[in-house]
Amino acid sequence: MSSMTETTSAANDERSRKLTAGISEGQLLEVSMGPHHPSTHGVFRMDVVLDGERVVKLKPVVGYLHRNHEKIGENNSYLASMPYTDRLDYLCSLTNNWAYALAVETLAGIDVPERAQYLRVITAELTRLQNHSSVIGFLVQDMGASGTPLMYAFREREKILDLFESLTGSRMMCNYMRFGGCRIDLPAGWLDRAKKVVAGFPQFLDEYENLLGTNEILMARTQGIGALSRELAINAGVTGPLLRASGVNYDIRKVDKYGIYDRFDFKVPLGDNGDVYDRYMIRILEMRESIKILDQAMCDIPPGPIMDPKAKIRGFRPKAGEAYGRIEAPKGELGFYLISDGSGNPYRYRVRPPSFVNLTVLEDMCIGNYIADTIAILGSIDIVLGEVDR
Amino acid sequence: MLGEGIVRGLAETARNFLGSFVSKERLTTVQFPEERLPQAEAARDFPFLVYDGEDWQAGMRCVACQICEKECPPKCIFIEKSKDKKPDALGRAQFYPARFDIDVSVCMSCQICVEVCPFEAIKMDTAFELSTDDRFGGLLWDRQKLALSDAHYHAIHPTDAAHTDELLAAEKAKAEARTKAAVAKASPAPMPQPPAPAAANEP
Amino acid sequence: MTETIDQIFVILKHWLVGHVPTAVEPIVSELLSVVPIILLFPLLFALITVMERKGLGRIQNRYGPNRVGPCGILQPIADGIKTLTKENIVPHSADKVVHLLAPLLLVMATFLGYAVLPVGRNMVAANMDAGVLFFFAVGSMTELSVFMAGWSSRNKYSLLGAMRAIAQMISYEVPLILSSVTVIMAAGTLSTVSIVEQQSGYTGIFPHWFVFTPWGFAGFVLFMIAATAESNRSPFDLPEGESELIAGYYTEYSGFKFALFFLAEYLGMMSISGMAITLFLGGWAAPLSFLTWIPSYLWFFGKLFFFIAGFIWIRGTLPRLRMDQLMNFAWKFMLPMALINLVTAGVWRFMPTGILRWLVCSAMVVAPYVLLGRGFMLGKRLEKRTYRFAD
Amino acid sequence: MTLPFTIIAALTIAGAVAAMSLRNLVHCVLALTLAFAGLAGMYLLLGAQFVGFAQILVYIGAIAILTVFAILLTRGTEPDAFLDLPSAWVSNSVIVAAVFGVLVWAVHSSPLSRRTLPPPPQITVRQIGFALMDRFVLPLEVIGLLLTAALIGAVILAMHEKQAAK
Amino acid sequence: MTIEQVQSEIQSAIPGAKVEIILNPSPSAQHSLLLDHEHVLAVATYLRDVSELRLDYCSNVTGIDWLPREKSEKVKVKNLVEGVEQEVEEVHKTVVPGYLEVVYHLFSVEKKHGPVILRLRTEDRAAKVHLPSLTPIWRAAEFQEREIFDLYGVIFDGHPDLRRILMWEGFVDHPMRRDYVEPDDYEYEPTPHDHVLQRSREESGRH
Repeated sequence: MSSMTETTSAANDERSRKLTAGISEGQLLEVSMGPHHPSTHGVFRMDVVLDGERVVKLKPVVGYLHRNHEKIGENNSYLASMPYTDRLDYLCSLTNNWAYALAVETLAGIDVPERAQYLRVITAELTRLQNHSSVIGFLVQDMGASGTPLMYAFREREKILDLFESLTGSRMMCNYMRFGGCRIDLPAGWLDRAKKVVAGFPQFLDEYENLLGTNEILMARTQGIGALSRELAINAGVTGPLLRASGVNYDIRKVDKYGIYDRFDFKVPLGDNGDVYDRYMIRILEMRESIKILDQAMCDIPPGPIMDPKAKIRGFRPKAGEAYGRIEAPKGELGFYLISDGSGNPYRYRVRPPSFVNLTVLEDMCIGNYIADTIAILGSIDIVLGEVDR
Repeated sequence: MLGEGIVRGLAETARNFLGSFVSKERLTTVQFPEERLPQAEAARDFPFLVYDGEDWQAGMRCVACQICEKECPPKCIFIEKSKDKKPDALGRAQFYPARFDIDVSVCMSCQICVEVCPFEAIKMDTAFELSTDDRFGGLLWDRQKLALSDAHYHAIHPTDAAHTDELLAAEKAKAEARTKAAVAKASPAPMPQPPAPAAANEP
Repeated sequence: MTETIDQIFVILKHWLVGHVPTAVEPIVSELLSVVPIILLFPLLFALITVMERKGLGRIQNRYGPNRVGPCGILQPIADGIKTLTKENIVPHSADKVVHLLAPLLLVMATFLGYAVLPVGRNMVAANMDAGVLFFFAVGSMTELSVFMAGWSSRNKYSLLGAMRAIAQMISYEVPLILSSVTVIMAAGTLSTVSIVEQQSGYTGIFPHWFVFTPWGFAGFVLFMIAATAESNRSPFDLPEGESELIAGYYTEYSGFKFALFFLAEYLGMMSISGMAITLFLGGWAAPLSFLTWIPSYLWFFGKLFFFIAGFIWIRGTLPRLRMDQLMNFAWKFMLPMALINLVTAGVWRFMPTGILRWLVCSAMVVAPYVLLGRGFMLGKRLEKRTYRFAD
Repeated sequence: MTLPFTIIAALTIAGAVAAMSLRNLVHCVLALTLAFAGLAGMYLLLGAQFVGFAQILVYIGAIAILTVFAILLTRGTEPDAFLDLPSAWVSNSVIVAAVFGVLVWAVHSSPLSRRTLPPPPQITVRQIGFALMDRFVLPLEVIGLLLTAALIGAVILAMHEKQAAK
Repeated sequence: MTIEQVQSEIQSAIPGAKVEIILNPSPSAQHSLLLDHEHVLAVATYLRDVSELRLDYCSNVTGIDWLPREKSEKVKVKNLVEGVEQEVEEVHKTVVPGYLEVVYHLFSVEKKHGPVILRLRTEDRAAKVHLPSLTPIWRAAEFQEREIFDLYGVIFDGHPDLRRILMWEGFVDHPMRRDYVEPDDYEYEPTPHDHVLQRSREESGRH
C-alpha cells in the first residue's frame, strides 16, 4: 500500500522538514491567523509558520465556538434537539433537520409519508442552492473581489430564505422536520413562488460564470492550488463537493438513496484535479443538478398527509438500540449517531460534522503554497464553525 | 486571449450597475424602517399566552401543566402552579399558572412549546422589535406581558387560529356530550380529562 | 468671454497678487497656488469615497450609503467626524516616533506630486523643467513611508503588508516609468506643461492625444495597470489585502492617522490618474475641437472623474492577484511589453506618416501582447475546464 | 549663507550624525535618508533640478529601501551590546579632528576659494540629454553595460540559491 | 454481506482475533463488531485493503461513556430459615464496571456499501483508558479521535498528534463524560459590568 504512506499526517511533518531545510529558526515567521481574522469564516485559528510568504507548517485550532452540542443533546429529549441541529451548520438548517430526523426514524422505525418526503427533498435542495451560492461567493470574496460576487449570491439566497420564512416561519433556524414527516404543510401559493425562484436561478449561474468563469485572475488564483489526491481524500474521510472535485464518485444521495432520491434524474459532476478551481466549478455544476431535482420534485409532489400518524410528539421514547443516519448535506456527509436506552433522552447523541472532518486535510493542501492560497483553500473547504466546534 | 475573461466580467458588472437603476429584480433592498415587507403568516418570534374574552386572568387557557417547561430545549420557561383552581373555557375547574415567566433572551423561537401544548394555550407572536436597555429584567417576561388575546392570535395567524378554533370546538362538543351522558346516567361525573389532540399535525 | 472663464482662476490670482506688497508677492503667489490644491483634492477625496461606496453598491445591486444627507452625500462628513473622534491607539511595543511620522510623510509625498499637474491652461503650481521626473521622484518617497508604517507597528501582518507594498511598488515603478518614457520621447520634454501643450492641437475635429497612437494606447494601458498597482488598488491591493493581512501596513493605525493613510491612498490614485491624463489624454485639452469653449479645468476634472469611475468599476469586478503572480506579471509581462512599446514609439517617430506606419506599429504592439499573453496562460496551464458527470 | 541653506545643511548634518550614532539599524537608515534628502535639497538650491530629482528618485526611492531590505533580510535590527572602548573613541576623534583641520586649511589656502564665481548656467533637461547622448555617450553605455552585467549576476545568484533550496 | 459473514471472514483471515457481535435490537438493525485491542490494527488494515469489503472510508468515530451500572439478578438460593431449608428468591446486585467505548462507522467508497461498525472498549473509566489509534489506517479518524481524547479522555496509542482539540490546553476534565460536573462559573465572566462582577465574586467565593 504505497499510496497510503502519503495519506498519513506524518507526511506533512516530512514535507515541512523538507521545506525548512537549511533555514534557521529565526527566519521563519510564525503567524497566528485568527481567531479574529476577516477570512477564517468565524472564530477559527490557523497557526501558520511562514518562510517568506510560503506556508511550511499549518495547524488548525478550533473550539472557540464549542458549546458541547452533543452534551446538550443528551440532556434534552429527542424532539428538543431538533431546533439545536439548526444551529450546527447555520447556513443549512433544513439538511441538518433531515439528517437528525433520518437518524431518529431509523432508530425508531418510523415511516415518512410521500408528501413529506417530497417536501424534504424540495427544502433540502433549496438549501443546497443557497449554501453553494453563498460559498462560492465567500470564496471569491476571500480572494479579494470586493464583495460583488458575494452580493449577487446573497441576492439569490435572499429569495430562497424568503421561501423558507414563509414555509417554516424562520429564515435560517427553520426547525422544520419532525420524526415521521414535516411540521407544517406548504402555504397557499408557495409552490408557484418556489418554481419562479428556481426558474430564475440558472440565469444567476450564467451571470456568475460571465463574471468570473473565465476570469484570468480567478483561474490563476485557483487552478493547481490546494490539489487533493483521490487516495488522500477517501482516506481522510473528506466528503461532499471536495471529494467529488477530487474525482471520487460518491454522493450519498446516489449511494444510500435515502428519502426518495432514487426517483429523480440527476447526475454527479466530478472534477479531475481536485484543486480550488474544481471545487468552485463542482459547486456550480451541483447547483445546476439541484435545479433539475427541484424541477422534478415540484412537478411531482403529491397531495396527502405530511406526518406519519403513528409518530408521537409528546413522550417519544424509542426502544433501546442505536442507529446511524447520514445524508448528503451541502458540505458533505452529515451523520447523526444515536444510542437510545429506552428513555426520553438519547443516551448518546453524536454528530458527524462534515466540515470538521474535511478540515483534517487543510494542512496537506496548504503546505508549500502561499499564505494567500491558504485563504482560498480554506474558503473552498467550506467550513461553518457552528458545525466544526459544536 | 489574456484579458478576455476580465473584459467579460467588467461587462457583467456594468450590466448590473445599470440594471440596479431600472430593475426591481436586481435591486432587492428593502429600506427597513420606512419600508416593511409583510410578515409571513408562519413567522414566529417569541411565545405568548392566549386568553379568551376580555380579562386575561380569567380567560387564560394555560392550565400550568408544565409540559412546555419540560420540553423547552433551552429551558427558558418557568411555571409555578396555582394553589387554587379557576374555571376554564369549558367551565371546568383547572389550575392556572400563578407564575409564568419566559426569559426571552434565552428563548430560541423554536416553537416546540406550541407543538407540545395540549391546550392550545401558547402560540408564537410575530413582534420582533423588542430591544430594551435593561439587560436582565427587561427580557424576562411575566404572564401579564405574555398574555395576548385570541383576537390577536387570529390577526397574526388566521389560518392557524381557525384550525385551533375547530379543534377547541370539537373538544368542547365532546366534553358537552360527555357531561350530558354523565347527567343522563345520573352518576357522579368523573373529572373530565382533557384529551390530547395531535398538536403536531396542525397544518 | 470663453477665454475669461477659462482663465478666471489665473486672472483672479494675478489680481490678488497685485494687491499685496512686493516683498511678500512671491510667497503669496505660491500660497495661492498651493492652498487650492490642499483644499480641493481632499474635498474631492471626500466626494470620491461616497462615489466609490455608492458606485460599488450599485455594481453589487444595493443602494450604498443613503442615510446621511440627501442621497448620502454627507456621508464623508459623518465618516470624518467618526475617525477624528476615535481613540488614537498606538501599540505598546511600537516605535512611537516612526509610527507617527509614517502617515505624515506619506500624505506629504502624495501632495507634492500635485505640484506639477497642469489642471487647466496656465494652471500649474510649479512649471518645472523636469516635471515628470519630479513626479516620479516624490512618488518613490511613498515607499519609504509605507515601510516606516509597517515596520514601526511591530505587527507581523503590518510587516508582511509593508514588504509586499514595497516589493510591488518598486516592481511596478519600472513599467510605469518606461511607459511614460515613450511620451517623453515623443514630446521631447520632461515638462508636464509642454507635454500637454503638444497634445492640444487638432486634426479636423480630432485631438492630437498620444493615446490615439498604437504606442500611446499600449503605453496608456501599461501605465494604467502599473498605476493601479502603484496606488494599491484592486486587483493589486495585496498590501492591504484584508482577507490575508487584515489591513496590511496600516493594521495598527486608528483614528486620524488611519484617515491619513486613507487620504493618501486616494490622493495617490488621483495624482497618478492626473499624470496619466497629462501624459496620454491631453491634460486639460478638449476631446473634440468644437468643445474647446468648455473651460480647460473642467475637462481635466471630467477626465479625472472617468478615471476614478474606472478604478471603482475594476475594484467592483476583479478578485485579487497573489504576490508571486503579481511579481511575475510585472517582470515577465509588463516589463517586456513596456520595452517593446518603447521601441515601437521610436519606430513611430522615424517612420513617415501614413497608413503603413499605423499598421507596422500596431503589429509591433499587438503581436507581442498576444504571444506574451498566451505564453503567460499556457505557462500556468490556465484554461476553462470541462467536467465529467457520473450517474 | 542664506536661511534655506542653513536649514538644509543643518538637517543634512543632523541626519548624517544620527545615521552614525543611533543604535537601531532601521533608525540609522531613516536618518541616512534624511541626509540624502538634504543633499537633494542642496542640489535644488543650486538650481540643479535634474540632479536633485534624480537624487530623490535613486537614493530615497531605491537605495534607502534597498538598505532597509538588506538589514531586514540579514539580521535583527537591534544590535548587541555597544562594544566601543573609550580609548579608541578618543583617539578616533583626534584623528578625525586632525583630518578635518588639514582639509579646512587646504581649502582655505587654495586660490580657488578666492576666485569670483561666474553666474551659474541655466541647464535644462534637454541639454543634459544632448550631453549624455553626445559627449558622454561612451561612459553612459559603459555604465549601462556594467549595470546589465550586475543585474544578470544578481539573477544568476538568486537562481543558484533557489536551486540550492530545492 | 451479513455481520456474521464479516465476523467469520475476519476470524479466518486473522487468527486469534477476537470478534464479538454486538446485536442492535432497534429497528435500524445496525449490528456491530467488538474487537480486541491486540488485533484491531490488523483487522482494520484487513478490512480496508484486503477483504471483499474494501472499507476504505471511515465516516464517523464516536466516543461513549458507559457508567458502572447495577445489575440486579434474582437468584434462587437455599437458605435456612427458622431451621427449615427453604428456597428463597434473593436479589443479587452486581456492579457492571463502567468503560469507555469508541465506535467506528466504516463505509466503502469503492463498493458503495456500509456501514460496518467496529467497537473498541477500554478496561475501565479511570486508569486503563488506552486504546489503539486507527488514525494510521484511516486519516479521517485523526480529528475525531482527538475530539474523543478531549471530551472523554480516551488515550489513543499511536495517534500522531494527540492534543485537546475543542477544549483549551490546560483544561482538566473531560466534559462529555456522564459524571462530569460543570464548574458553573463561566456564566459570570468578569466584565466591566459592576453587577456581574459582584455576582462573579460571590459565586467564586462559594465554590
